[in-house]
Amino acid sequence: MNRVLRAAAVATTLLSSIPLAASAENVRIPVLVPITGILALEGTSQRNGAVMALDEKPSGIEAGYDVTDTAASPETAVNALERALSQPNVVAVAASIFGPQMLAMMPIAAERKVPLITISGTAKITEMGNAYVFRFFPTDAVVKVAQARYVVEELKKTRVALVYQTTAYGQSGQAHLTDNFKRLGAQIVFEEGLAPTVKDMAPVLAKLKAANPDVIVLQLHSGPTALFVKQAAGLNLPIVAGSAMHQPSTAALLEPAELKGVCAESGSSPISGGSPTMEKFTAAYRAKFNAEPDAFAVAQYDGTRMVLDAIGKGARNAAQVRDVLATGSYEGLAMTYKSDGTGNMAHDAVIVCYDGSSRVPKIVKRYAAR
Amino acid sequence: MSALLELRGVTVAYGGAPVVEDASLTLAFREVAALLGANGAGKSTLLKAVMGLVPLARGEIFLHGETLTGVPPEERARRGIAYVPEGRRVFGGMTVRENLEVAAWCDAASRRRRLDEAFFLFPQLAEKSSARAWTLSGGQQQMLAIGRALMQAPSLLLLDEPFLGLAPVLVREVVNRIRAAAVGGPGILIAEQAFDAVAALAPRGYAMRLGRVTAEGTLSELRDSGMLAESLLPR
Amino acid sequence: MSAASAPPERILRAAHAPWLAGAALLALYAAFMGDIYGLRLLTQAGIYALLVIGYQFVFGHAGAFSLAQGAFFGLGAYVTGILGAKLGWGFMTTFPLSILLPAAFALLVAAPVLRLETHYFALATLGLAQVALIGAVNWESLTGGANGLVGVPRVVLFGARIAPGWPLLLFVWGLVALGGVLAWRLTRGMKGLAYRTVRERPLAAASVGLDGGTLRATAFVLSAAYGGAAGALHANSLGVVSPEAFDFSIMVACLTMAVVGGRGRIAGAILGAVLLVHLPEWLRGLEQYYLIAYGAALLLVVILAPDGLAGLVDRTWRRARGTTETLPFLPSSAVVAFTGGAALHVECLTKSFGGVTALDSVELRVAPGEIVGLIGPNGSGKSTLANLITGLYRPDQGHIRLDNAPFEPLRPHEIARLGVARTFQTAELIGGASLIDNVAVAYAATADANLPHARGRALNALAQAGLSDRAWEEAAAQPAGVRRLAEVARAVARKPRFLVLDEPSAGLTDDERATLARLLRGLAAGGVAVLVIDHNLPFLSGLAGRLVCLEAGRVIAAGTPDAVLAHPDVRRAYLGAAEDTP
Amino acid sequence: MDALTLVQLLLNATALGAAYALVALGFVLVINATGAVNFAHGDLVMAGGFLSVALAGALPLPGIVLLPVVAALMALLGLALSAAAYLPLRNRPPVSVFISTIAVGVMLQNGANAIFGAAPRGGPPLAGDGALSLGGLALDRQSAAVIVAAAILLAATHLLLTHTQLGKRMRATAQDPEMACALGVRTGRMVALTFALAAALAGTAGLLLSNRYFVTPAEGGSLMLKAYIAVVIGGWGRIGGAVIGAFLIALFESVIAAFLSQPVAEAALYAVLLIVLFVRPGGILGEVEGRRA
Repeated sequence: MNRVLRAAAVATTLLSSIPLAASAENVRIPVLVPITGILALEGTSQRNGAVMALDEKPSGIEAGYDVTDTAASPETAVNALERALSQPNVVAVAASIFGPQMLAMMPIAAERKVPLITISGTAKITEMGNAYVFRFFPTDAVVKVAQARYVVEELKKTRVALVYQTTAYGQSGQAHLTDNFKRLGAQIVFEEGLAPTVKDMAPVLAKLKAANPDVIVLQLHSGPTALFVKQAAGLNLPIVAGSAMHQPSTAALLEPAELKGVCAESGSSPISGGSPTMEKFTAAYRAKFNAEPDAFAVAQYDGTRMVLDAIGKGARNAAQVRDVLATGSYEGLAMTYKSDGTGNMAHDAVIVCYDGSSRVPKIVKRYAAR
Repeated sequence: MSALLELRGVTVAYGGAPVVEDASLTLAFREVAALLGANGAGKSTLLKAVMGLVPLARGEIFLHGETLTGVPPEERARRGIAYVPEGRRVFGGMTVRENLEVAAWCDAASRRRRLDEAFFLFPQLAEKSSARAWTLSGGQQQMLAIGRALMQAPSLLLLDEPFLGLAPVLVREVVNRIRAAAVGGPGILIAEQAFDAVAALAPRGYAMRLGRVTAEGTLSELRDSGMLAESLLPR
Repeated sequence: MSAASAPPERILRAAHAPWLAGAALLALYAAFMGDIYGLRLLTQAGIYALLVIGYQFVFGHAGAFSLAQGAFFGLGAYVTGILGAKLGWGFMTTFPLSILLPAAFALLVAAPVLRLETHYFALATLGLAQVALIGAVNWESLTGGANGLVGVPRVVLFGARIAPGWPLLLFVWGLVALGGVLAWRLTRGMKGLAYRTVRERPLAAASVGLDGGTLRATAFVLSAAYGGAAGALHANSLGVVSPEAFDFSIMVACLTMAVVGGRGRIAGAILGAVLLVHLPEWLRGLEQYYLIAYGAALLLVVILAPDGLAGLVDRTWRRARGTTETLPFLPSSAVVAFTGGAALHVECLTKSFGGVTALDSVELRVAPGEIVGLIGPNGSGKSTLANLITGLYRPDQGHIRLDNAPFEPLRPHEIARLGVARTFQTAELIGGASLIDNVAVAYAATADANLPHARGRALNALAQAGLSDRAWEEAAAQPAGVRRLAEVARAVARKPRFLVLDEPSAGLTDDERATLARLLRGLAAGGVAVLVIDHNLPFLSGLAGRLVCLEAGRVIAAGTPDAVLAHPDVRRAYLGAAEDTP
Repeated sequence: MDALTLVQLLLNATALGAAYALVALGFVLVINATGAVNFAHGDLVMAGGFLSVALAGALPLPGIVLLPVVAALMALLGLALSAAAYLPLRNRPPVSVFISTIAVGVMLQNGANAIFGAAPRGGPPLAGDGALSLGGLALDRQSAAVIVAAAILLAATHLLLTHTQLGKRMRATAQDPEMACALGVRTGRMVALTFALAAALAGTAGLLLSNRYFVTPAEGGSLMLKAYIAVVIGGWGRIGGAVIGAFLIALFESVIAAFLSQPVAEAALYAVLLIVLFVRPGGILGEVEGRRA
């Protein structure tokens, strides 16, 4: 029996590892992102960013792709990855923003030697020694430093109330924020995790107020961030939120006046403009998707562009693409991307703030990882 | 005199076995007739068949000379058949008043009038008009079931063992008042297993045994013929 | 034996042909069409099949609408995840523990949860599942929180790594086969019949001595064990554990697979799992619309396949073959012989319902070998007495005992085990089962319960009731009289020491009534004490040595049939006073 | 915590509870009429929310004007739901309807996701924005409007069910369909109307929730769960009980959560639920008695 098993395993391995010579014309870059379920909002931005890059065919390279929903569970993501990898000539995969899905997909990517291009913020994914994961959005270890430093160094606040989501995004951010505030000498006077289904923020606001903080730091998803900002208006405390607040769809839920004094960390803020290329991207994105781009879309766009750029420069298979990603650098819309050796490509974070007159935030501070 | 209700060769079967077999009977306008027989003789099934709650295997039922074949129960109710089932089956979660009102198919004014009549007939129900039906005693529930049927202003009233939980005297009085109060009041078919309960109010009746109608006649004829005794008691 | 014809193996083969063909098809698909992705999906389907096979115990067999199966899955996954990823324990240790811990948890909560009915049970199990989910998300130090745990070891058996792809597929499906066979052994034949009776006719189950509570608890614990195994494999195959393993969507998927595949069927569990894992994957091409199509497909399947896909396959197969099933061979067995009975004593029995006294200080004694008839108008308390004797109601006052064994602390199935058998006012038969199986369940509570053997004995009981010709026919299709006699046969088959029959003659033809009388006289001759409640006075007076007449919960007359029927109170109760006639 | 804050929290709980009560009411009406759980009920609330968003986008009218339109359109959806997922299965065990409504829920959720996208959306305010100040209490107008609107709808539903012939016939059908039929009630129609009413209530709840709490395609499941819990706490099949259960859930979310942490408050709700079930297996109020099985 054992021999049969082993024979079968050998046969399978042989079948799957027949080297397929790829030409630039028939490479594939599948897009595996959550477009339904709890992370559908972020996942849709991710898809749009990747699709935009792939459709633009920079330097005439046509990369085949299809979009597969990874929904909300690691299992579905693994299925999607196996399905994508069953096609020939996959040189890279645009992979989910959802941390647990990444963690489940990574061993397979490593085994099949295909790089994953992601924007998941979960710090852990680049801490596991996996050489096939490349993250084009600043990790929590970067953006949470920026968020904490902005609070302490720019706003000069030291009594922090921290409200986070009891999700992968929220808990990962909470861990880094706690460390950073401690390092910066600020005190977390109030802390609470909220399920993403919470509707009424009044109870947490009541407790928060009683702790007498001088700043509120959020690590919530889009809808809850808007809910919180709306209901916290009466407290007159500055709010420095997580990246969800920079998303135009979050700001759309609030009146400009309600946004006054609210800041957020992010990798970039495409709708804030700043450079002609970014403005061109934003216009093209609006035209193509009838939606406002956010930093997730930009980051996935940049990451996908870097892969296409590598192919344009002669990379012909997954291994070559991986090598370029691991060693090269790329001038993207948001920043210059270069691996730190663990797959983190993005090292800059921005803080954006709303001035109360519009839903378009201004970039008030840039932080580069030291 | 043309009949109010006529059953011709009615057969009802559950899972292949006939429960009522080849039953025929007629009921004239405003007539009160008894359907006598022991438990399990098929009386309840026969009444359900008239109401349309069980399908006929064979035979035909006519109301006012018109066939009821293919007419669903709700339509039969609207054509004037009212049914007081065994076990009363009042709507327990609804009040007494609501139980009564739900059965009235008429404008609001007539509904109020019929409600007054029902409360006049059953003063106990008037006292408890806002109580949930399940809180009533068995006898009161029986009154409610009868009152509910009367709210339909039926031309044919089917009563299945109405004496359970009610003193026979009270039922007799109720039936007599139903007949006296309503001009052009309903014909009534009463299924019963105790002879004396119906003896005073149904001049005529049918005896049923093992699913068949075995005898027909005035109640004294039925009793004297021995057919009834066979249905209910030995020797 | 007359009904005997084909040997059982042939029937087995014929009925299972489509399933063997299906399994072969699946294997062929895996062998020739399956790339790594295909193998992965089939592996996943296997894991869900294991989950659903387990769910069939509690949902299909015990008939309890549990919403905790997803939680057992999650529990299994987290046991493997925590022990494997945090402590580095291997599969050989974590797998058994992942089965044991959910099972132990199920055992712990079984007692309070299982006494709840239908939706309350469903919500209680759902509540437990939700608490588990909240725990998995928020107990970060143990569970890794919403990010979960990474680095769950792969399956390693005796030092050999079971790699994803073919090896894992074969391993998982090997476990499915093992789990399927075990489930089949635990629910086939007599045990399946026992579950079916508990599920569909709980009163009848208790009356033949089946302990529904214990059966349900066993099913619940078994479900948990299978759920834990599936969860463990899920964790091992993914390498990560996250709170999604506890998500309600797993429970919904499991339930859907069970219903779409076929409730209570092992083949259904496998079919449902394979279909529902693959269906969304087949529809992937529709991008964001694929789940809409999935919902529509699911709706169609539910509407078009009332008994699930397994039922559909069976029906189609049967129609294609154009024949009804051949009757199985039955070993012959001795005629049911009675070896004596016991005396029933009812003393000062009183029972009221919400202020209405149903029974008032009733005294009754039935001696071994005696047939006592209990008569009285409707509502006089006859059935209440039967229900008190068999433990369905608790008396307010008074005592019941069989010889010297008191009934008071006993539950219905325990009273039945003392040697009390009964029939019900409306026959409590499983409509969809054959008469012979309805009778065979009489032996379900005996230690050496075995269906072929029990059927052989059941056939004898049916023969005594004159029903051997109809033994294999469906109970629901029988006339009322046949159903009643079949129920009497079931009671008789139990070789009771005391038998109570509630209106056994209603709906019987004259011939059937004669058969019934002969049967009961035979029992009495064998020493059984018999109490017959009936409305048919000629029948009863010919049968019973003594009559007891109840009216409004009180004994108004007792003695020989002649004396009782001539008693003025009895005549008044039935015919009314003569002077009342017009 | 000072008294003023507590009153404020109770006020919030009332607004949230009022909306949940509408959700639970529709849920229990269908349970009574069919004996089956409508698993898509939460998704109907979500659909009502998105419908409000869409209508408000097309017609710049206040929510109070859109509310009857949403209710009417949702009633049509309810009729469609009963035709697709209930009527073909009405002679099957209730679990079949459970599954068929799961299927419909999946379609609704992903339909909304495909049409409106995954972003949370804010529905129209009922009547203007801003806050009313009552002696230090900030009662925003939206909350006040939600409470008033929900109270009117609850009262209207109550009146419909208790003071109109139609409502009485719907209740009679729910309690004993065969007997109702024998009294002349067209029971099939009553069941379809019950689905319509339930969907209309769900839709209006969706509108009421969508402004203050936004609406997302994936939120149906958690709303269904709340309705389910409310109905079990209140006693299976009890309309008043479901409303009380809904307010109890809101109390946990809006008040108890201010004393415990939010996850602990959520777990406490389930703990209370389990305790209620173990102590009183028939719900807080017990089941409707006198109902025939």
